[in-house]
Amino acid sequence: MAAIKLDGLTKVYPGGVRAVDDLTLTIPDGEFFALLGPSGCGKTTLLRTIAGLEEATSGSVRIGDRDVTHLPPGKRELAMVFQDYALFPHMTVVDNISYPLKIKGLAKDDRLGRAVKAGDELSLDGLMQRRPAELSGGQQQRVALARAIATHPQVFLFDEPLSNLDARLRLEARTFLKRLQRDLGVTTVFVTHDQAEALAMADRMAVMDAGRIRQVGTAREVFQRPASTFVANFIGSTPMNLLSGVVRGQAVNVSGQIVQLPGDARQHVTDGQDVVVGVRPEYLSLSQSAADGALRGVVAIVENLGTASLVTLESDGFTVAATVADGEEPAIGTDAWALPIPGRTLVYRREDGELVDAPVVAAVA
Amino acid sequence: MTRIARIIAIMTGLALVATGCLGQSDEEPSDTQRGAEATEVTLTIAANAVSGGKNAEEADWIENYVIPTFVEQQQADGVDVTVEFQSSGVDDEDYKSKIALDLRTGSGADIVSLDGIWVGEFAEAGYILPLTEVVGDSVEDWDGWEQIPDAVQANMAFNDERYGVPAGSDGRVLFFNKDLFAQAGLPADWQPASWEEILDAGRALQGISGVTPIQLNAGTAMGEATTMQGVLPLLVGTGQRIYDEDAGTWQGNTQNVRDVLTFYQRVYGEGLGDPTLQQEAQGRDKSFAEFAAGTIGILMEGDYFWRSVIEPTAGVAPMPTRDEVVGYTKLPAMTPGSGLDGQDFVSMSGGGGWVLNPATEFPQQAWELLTFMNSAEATTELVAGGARLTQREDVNDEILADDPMLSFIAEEVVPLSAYRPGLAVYPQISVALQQATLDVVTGMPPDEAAAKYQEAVEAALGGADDIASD
Amino acid sequence: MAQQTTLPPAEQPAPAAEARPRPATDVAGLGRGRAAAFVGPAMVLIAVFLVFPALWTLYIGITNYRLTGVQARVPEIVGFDNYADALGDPTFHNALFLTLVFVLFSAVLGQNLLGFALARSLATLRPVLRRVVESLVLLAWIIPGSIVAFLWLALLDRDAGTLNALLQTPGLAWLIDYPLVSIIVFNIWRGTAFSMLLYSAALASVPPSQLETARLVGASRWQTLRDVVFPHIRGHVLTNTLLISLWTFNDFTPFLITAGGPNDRTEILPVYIYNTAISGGQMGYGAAVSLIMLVINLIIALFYIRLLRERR
Amino acid sequence: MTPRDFVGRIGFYVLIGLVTAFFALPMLWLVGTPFDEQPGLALSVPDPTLGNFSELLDNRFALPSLLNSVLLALGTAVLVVAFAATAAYSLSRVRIPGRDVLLYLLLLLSSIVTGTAAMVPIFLLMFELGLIDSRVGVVLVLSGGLLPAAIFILKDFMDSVPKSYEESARVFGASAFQILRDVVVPVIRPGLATIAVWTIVNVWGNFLVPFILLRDADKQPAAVLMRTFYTEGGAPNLALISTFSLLFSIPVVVMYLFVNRKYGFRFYGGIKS
Repeated sequence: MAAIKLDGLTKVYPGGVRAVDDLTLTIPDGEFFALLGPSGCGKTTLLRTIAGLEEATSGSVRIGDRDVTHLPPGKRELAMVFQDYALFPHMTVVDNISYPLKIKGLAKDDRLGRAVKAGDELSLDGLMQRRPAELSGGQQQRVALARAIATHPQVFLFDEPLSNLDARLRLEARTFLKRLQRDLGVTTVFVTHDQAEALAMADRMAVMDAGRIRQVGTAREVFQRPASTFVANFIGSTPMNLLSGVVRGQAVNVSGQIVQLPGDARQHVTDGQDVVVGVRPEYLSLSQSAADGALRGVVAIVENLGTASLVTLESDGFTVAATVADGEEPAIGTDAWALPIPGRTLVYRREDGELVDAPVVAAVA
Repeated sequence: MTRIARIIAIMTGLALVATGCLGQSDEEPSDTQRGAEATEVTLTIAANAVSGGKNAEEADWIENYVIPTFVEQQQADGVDVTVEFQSSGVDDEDYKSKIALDLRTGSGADIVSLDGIWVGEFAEAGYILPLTEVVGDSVEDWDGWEQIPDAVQANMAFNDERYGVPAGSDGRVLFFNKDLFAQAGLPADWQPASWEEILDAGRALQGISGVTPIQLNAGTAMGEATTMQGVLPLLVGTGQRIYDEDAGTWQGNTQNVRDVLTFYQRVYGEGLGDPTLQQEAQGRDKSFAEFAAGTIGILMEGDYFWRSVIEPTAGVAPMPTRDEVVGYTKLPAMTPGSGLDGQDFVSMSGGGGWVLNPATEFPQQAWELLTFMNSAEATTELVAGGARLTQREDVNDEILADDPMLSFIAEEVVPLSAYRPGLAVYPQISVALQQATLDVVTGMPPDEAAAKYQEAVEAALGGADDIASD
Repeated sequence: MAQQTTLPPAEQPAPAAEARPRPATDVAGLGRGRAAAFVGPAMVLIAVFLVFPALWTLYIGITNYRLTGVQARVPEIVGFDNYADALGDPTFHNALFLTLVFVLFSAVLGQNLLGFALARSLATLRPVLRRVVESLVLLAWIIPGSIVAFLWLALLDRDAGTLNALLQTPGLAWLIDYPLVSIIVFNIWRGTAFSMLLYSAALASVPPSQLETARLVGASRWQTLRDVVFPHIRGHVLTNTLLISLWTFNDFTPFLITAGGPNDRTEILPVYIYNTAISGGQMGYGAAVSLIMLVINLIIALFYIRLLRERR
Repeated sequence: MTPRDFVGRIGFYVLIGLVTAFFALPMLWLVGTPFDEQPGLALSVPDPTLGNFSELLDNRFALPSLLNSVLLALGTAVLVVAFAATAAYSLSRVRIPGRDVLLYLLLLLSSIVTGTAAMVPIFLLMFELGLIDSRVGVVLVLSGGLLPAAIFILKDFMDSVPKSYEESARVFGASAFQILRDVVVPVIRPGLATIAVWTIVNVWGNFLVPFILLRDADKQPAAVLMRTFYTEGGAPNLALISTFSLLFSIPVVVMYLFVNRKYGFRFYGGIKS
C-alpha cells in the first residue's frame, strides 16, 4: 500500500497539446480518489501517465517512497482496469486472471491458487473455464477486477470501469467497488466523467479541465462549494443556477432583482464588480408569495425528479431552477419566488469564474 | 551478416554500373583447349524435354542412353565424367527466356538445345559463338557433317557459320481424309498442282454435312502454327521467303503477301474453313481432334501431326484408322513453277539442334559429347521408339525404310524446304502475319490487311528501310 | 475508448487536425529500436527482392533492351521513346481500355457487390448451407490459376462445354462471341472470395443497435445500407476495392483462357506486356508499359482514397 | 410470415441456389474428368477408371513436384507471416511519418515485380547473389513480392485490435516479445491464418519465378510440372492435366479446410461482438 505523489507533472503530446499541465497532487495511502472531468480534460492521460503508459514530459510520479517516473509500467506495482476491460479473448477466465502472475514468474500452482482465490472473492467460481465472449458485461468487469486484485498491487487504477455497464448494474457495481476497495485498502485512482459516480464512491476527487485540476476535495466540499463556475456547472445532478449580476452595496443586482451577498463574500468584492451568483436548486426555497430577497419569476416548467420536482422560473434576463418537495409544485404560468437558503449562496468573479473567497489560482491540495 | 553485406555491396555496385549492366561485354576469345586434359569432368545438357512430359522420348534418351553410354566410354579412356541433365519441358517461349538468361550470365548447361529459329538472335546477342570459336578447327573434321544435308545444317547456322549441330528435321505437307474424299468423289491419291486445285477439292467436300473442308491455320490464337503451317508455306509457294537474306529485306505489302492473304480470303470467305475455330485459344488442338474424328477434310501440318497427333496409340488425338484413312501430299506452289526457285512444290522446315555454351569449362569434352549425341548409333537409339526424321541421312535411310510417310518427307519434301530467318525481330513479324490472316478471316479485304501488315512491320523494324513492298 | 484520451481543451488554439482523437504514439511500448527491429526484416526483404528489381525494371523501360538479338548485347538508352510509342500505339490504347473495363466490371462492381451480397446474405443462412456456399466460393479462389483456366475452358467450350449443354445452346462460342464478358464473369467467379471474407468481417463490426434504429424509423434496405452500414465499413470498402482492383489490374490468368484473343479483344495489359516482352522479346518496351500500369494504378488508388476517405 | 415475405424468402433461396451453382459448375470438370477414360473438355459421366492416375504416377516428377510446392509454399508462408506480422504490428502501433504512403507505394511496386517484365532484373540479381537453383532464392523473391500486400492487410487488421490489450499486458510487466507472443499473435491468429493461406495459394500457382530460378528438374514445383504436360506441338495431354489438376488442388483444399476448422478462416472486424 502506498501513497501517490505527483509533482509538477506535465504531459505534452507531439504537436504541442498539453494534456496534463504542471500538475501537483498527493493521494494518501488507502484513499479512493476520483479524477473527474469532461471528455478531453486530460484525466485519462493523467491516469495513463501514473500507470506509465505515457511518459511524463516533465515532473515526477512517486508511488510510496519510490520515484517511478521513469520506470516502465510493469515495474510500478500497480494494476489497471481498462474501460473495455481488455480481457484477452483467446484465454479462459482463469488464464486471464493468472496471466499477470505468469509474467511475474510465479509457479503454475501458485498462480492458479491465487487466480482461483481472486475469482472466488469476486464470485466467479463456475465461470473460470469460460472465455470472455461467453460472459455478461458485469461478469467481464469482475474478471478484470479479479485479474487486478490477484497481483496484489500497491495501487489500483480504474479507467471508467463502469461506463460499459447498463444503468442498474452500474449502481450495483458502484457499491461493490467501494466495498472492495475498503476491504483491500489499496490506494485507488479512478477516472470518470460521471459526477454522480465520483460523488458516490470517492473519498476525495479532483475536478479537471484543460489538463489542470480545478478543485480537489471531498465529495461534500466539491458539491457544496464548487471553486469555480466550471466545477459548479459540472457537479450535481441538477445544474447550479449561475446568475450574472453586478455588486450593489450589500447585494447583487441580477437583471434588476436583488440577491443578498453572503456575509463572508462581502469583503472580497467591490461595489460595481461583475459577478456570478451561484445557488443550487436544492438550496432555493420556493413560495407562491413575495418574500424579501427572493427572485421572482413565472413558472415555466415542472420536472418530476421522483421524490422532488424541479421548477424552472423565467424572469426578464435569466431563468432560475429550484426543487420543491413532492406535491408542492406551483401551477405553470403562476408567479413564484425563490429564496436562497442562508449561507448556501456562492459568488464568483465574472472575469475568471473563480469563487470570490478563493485565491485566484484554483485550490491545489 | 555476410549475405546482407553482400547484398548491399551488390546493390550499390549494380546501381553504379546501371547503364552497362544490361549489355553483354565482348569477352576475349578464350582458350579452346582449356580443361582438355582434365580427368574429372562435369558436363550438363539442357533441353526442353522432360521425362513423362513434353518431348519425353528425348529426355529418356538422354538420361537412359546418352549419359550412361558416354560415361562408360570415357571411363574406358580414363576420364571420370559426370553428365547431368537439366530438363524443362515447358512452353518454347519460356524455355527460350530461361536459356537466354543462363547464357547471358555465362552460367547454364554446357550443351544446350535450341530451336533453329533462335540461333540468329542468340548469336547476335553474343550468347552463343560459332563452333570453331568454342572448340577450335577440329570441328570441321567431324565425319557427321557429311551425313547431314546442307539444308538441314543451315537451320543451325547464322551468317554462314555453324553454331550448332542440328537434331532432326521435318517438313510440311497436306494431310487429307480419304474417306471424306471418297464421299466427295475425290481420288485417294490426290495431288493438287496449284492452290486452285486445293480450293476445288474443298468445294467438293463442302457438300458433306458436318465437315469442315479445309483447316488452314490462321489468326493470333494459333500463334506460330499460323505462320509455320499457314502463311510461310504459302508464301514460298509464291516464290518469296519472308526474309530475303541476300537483299536483307522483309516482305511487306507485296503482291506475294497479298496473294497469300487472298488465298485465306477464299478459303474462309467461301465457307471452306471454320473462322471461329481459328480464334479459339485452343483452336489448334481442336482442329486436331476434329481431324481425328473425321470432320476435317484437308489440313496442312508438319510430319509431327502424323507421328505425334493422330498416331493410333500414343497420339494426343489418336486416330486408329490413320494408316488406312489419312493421305498426305506435297504442298503445291500457287501455280506450277511459281514456288521458291521455280519449284512446283514447296515446304517449310523447322527443328532444333544443339549448341555449345561458350562459357563451358570443358569445350573439348563438351564437343565430344555433342558429337556422340549426334553419332549414328545415338541417333538411331533416339528414334528407336517411333519413326521420325533425323538429321542424319545414313540413319534415315536405315530406319525410315519401313515408314513410307517419313521416307516421303525425307526424300521428297525436305529437299524442297525453306527455313525461317533466325533474327530477333522475327517473332514480331510473325505476329504481324498472324494478325493479317486474322483480319482476313474476320472479313477484312486482303489489300487492307496487307497494308495494315506493312505498318506493323514498319513499327517492328523502326522504319521502312528494310521492307520490300510494291 | 480512445474518445476521451487527450482532447485539447477549447481554450487552446488547436489546429483542426488535432480535433479528432489522436492515436497514441507507441501503445505497445515498443520503443524506436524494437519497432525498427520488427519492421526491419520485412523491409530488407522488400528492398532487395522487390524495390531493387522494380527500379531496375523501370530503368530497362528507358532502353531498347531485348532478351536476345543485338539489343541484348548493346542496349541503348532511348529515353522516353518507349513511352511515346506505347502512348501512341492503338493496340496499347485497346489494352488499356479493355483493362479498365475489365477492372471496373469484374472487380470494382462484380467482386465487390457479389462479395458484399454474399457476406450479407450468408449470415442469415443455416450454418451447414452457409459453410457449403462459403467453401465453394473460397475454392474458386484457392485452386491454382492454371487449373482454373482448364475448368473454364471446359465450361465454355463451344462443342462439348458444360454451359452449352446446360443452356441447350450447342455451338455457341462464348469465348469468341463474348470474350470480354466471359473473362469478366470468370474473374468475378475467381476473386469474389476475398471480398466476401473482408465484408463478412466488416459487417460484423456494424453495431446491431444502429441497424435496429434504421428499421424502427422505417428505412428501406437501400437506405439502411447507405446511411448505417456503409459509413461503418467505408474503410473496408476502400481497402477491398483498392486491393482487388490492383490484383485484377495485374491478373494474368485470363491469358490462359483466351490468350488475349480473339483478335485482341481480351488483350488486357498484363497479357499485352507478356506478348510484347516475352513473345515479342521487347523487354524495354514491356518495362515501360509496366511503369505506365503502375502510374495508372496509382491514379486509381488516389481516386479511391479521395472518394472514400473524405471523413478524415 | 406474410405471403410476401414467403415469396421473398423463396426468391432469396433461389438466388442463393443460382450463385452456388455458378461457383460449383466449373468445378465439375475437376471432379469428373480425371476418372474419364477419354478425358476431354467435354463433361461426361465417366465409366470410372483409375488409369489416368497410374499413368500420372509413372511420371517420376509428379509426386516430388507436389512436395517441392509444399516446401516452397510453406517456406514463403513462414517468412511472409512472420515478417508481415512483426512489421504490421510495428507499423500499426508506432507512428512513423509517411507510413501509409510508403505502404501504398510498396503495394504498387509489388505489382511490377510479380509481372513478367521484371524477369531479367530478378534473374540477374539472384545470379549475382548465387541463389540460382536454390529454393531459398525462390522463397525470398516470392516473399519480397507478397510482403507488401500481406503487411497492408495485416496492418488493417491490427488497427482494429483494441490497444488496451497490449497496454493491459504492459501494466502487468510483459515485455514487448511476451506481448507479441501471448496477446497479439493469438488475437490476430485468424488474420495470420488468412495471410498464410493467401500466401500459399499465391506460391502454389506461381510458374515463372521457380521456373526461371530453378535449374534442377527435381526441384521444380507442381505449377511448373503442370506446364510439361503438353506435346512438342503445344497440345495439352488432358489425361495427365486433369488428373494432376486434381492432385495439385487437393493439398491447398485440405489446407484450407484445416485452417478453416482450426483458426476460422476470416478477417477480423474487431473483437467485441
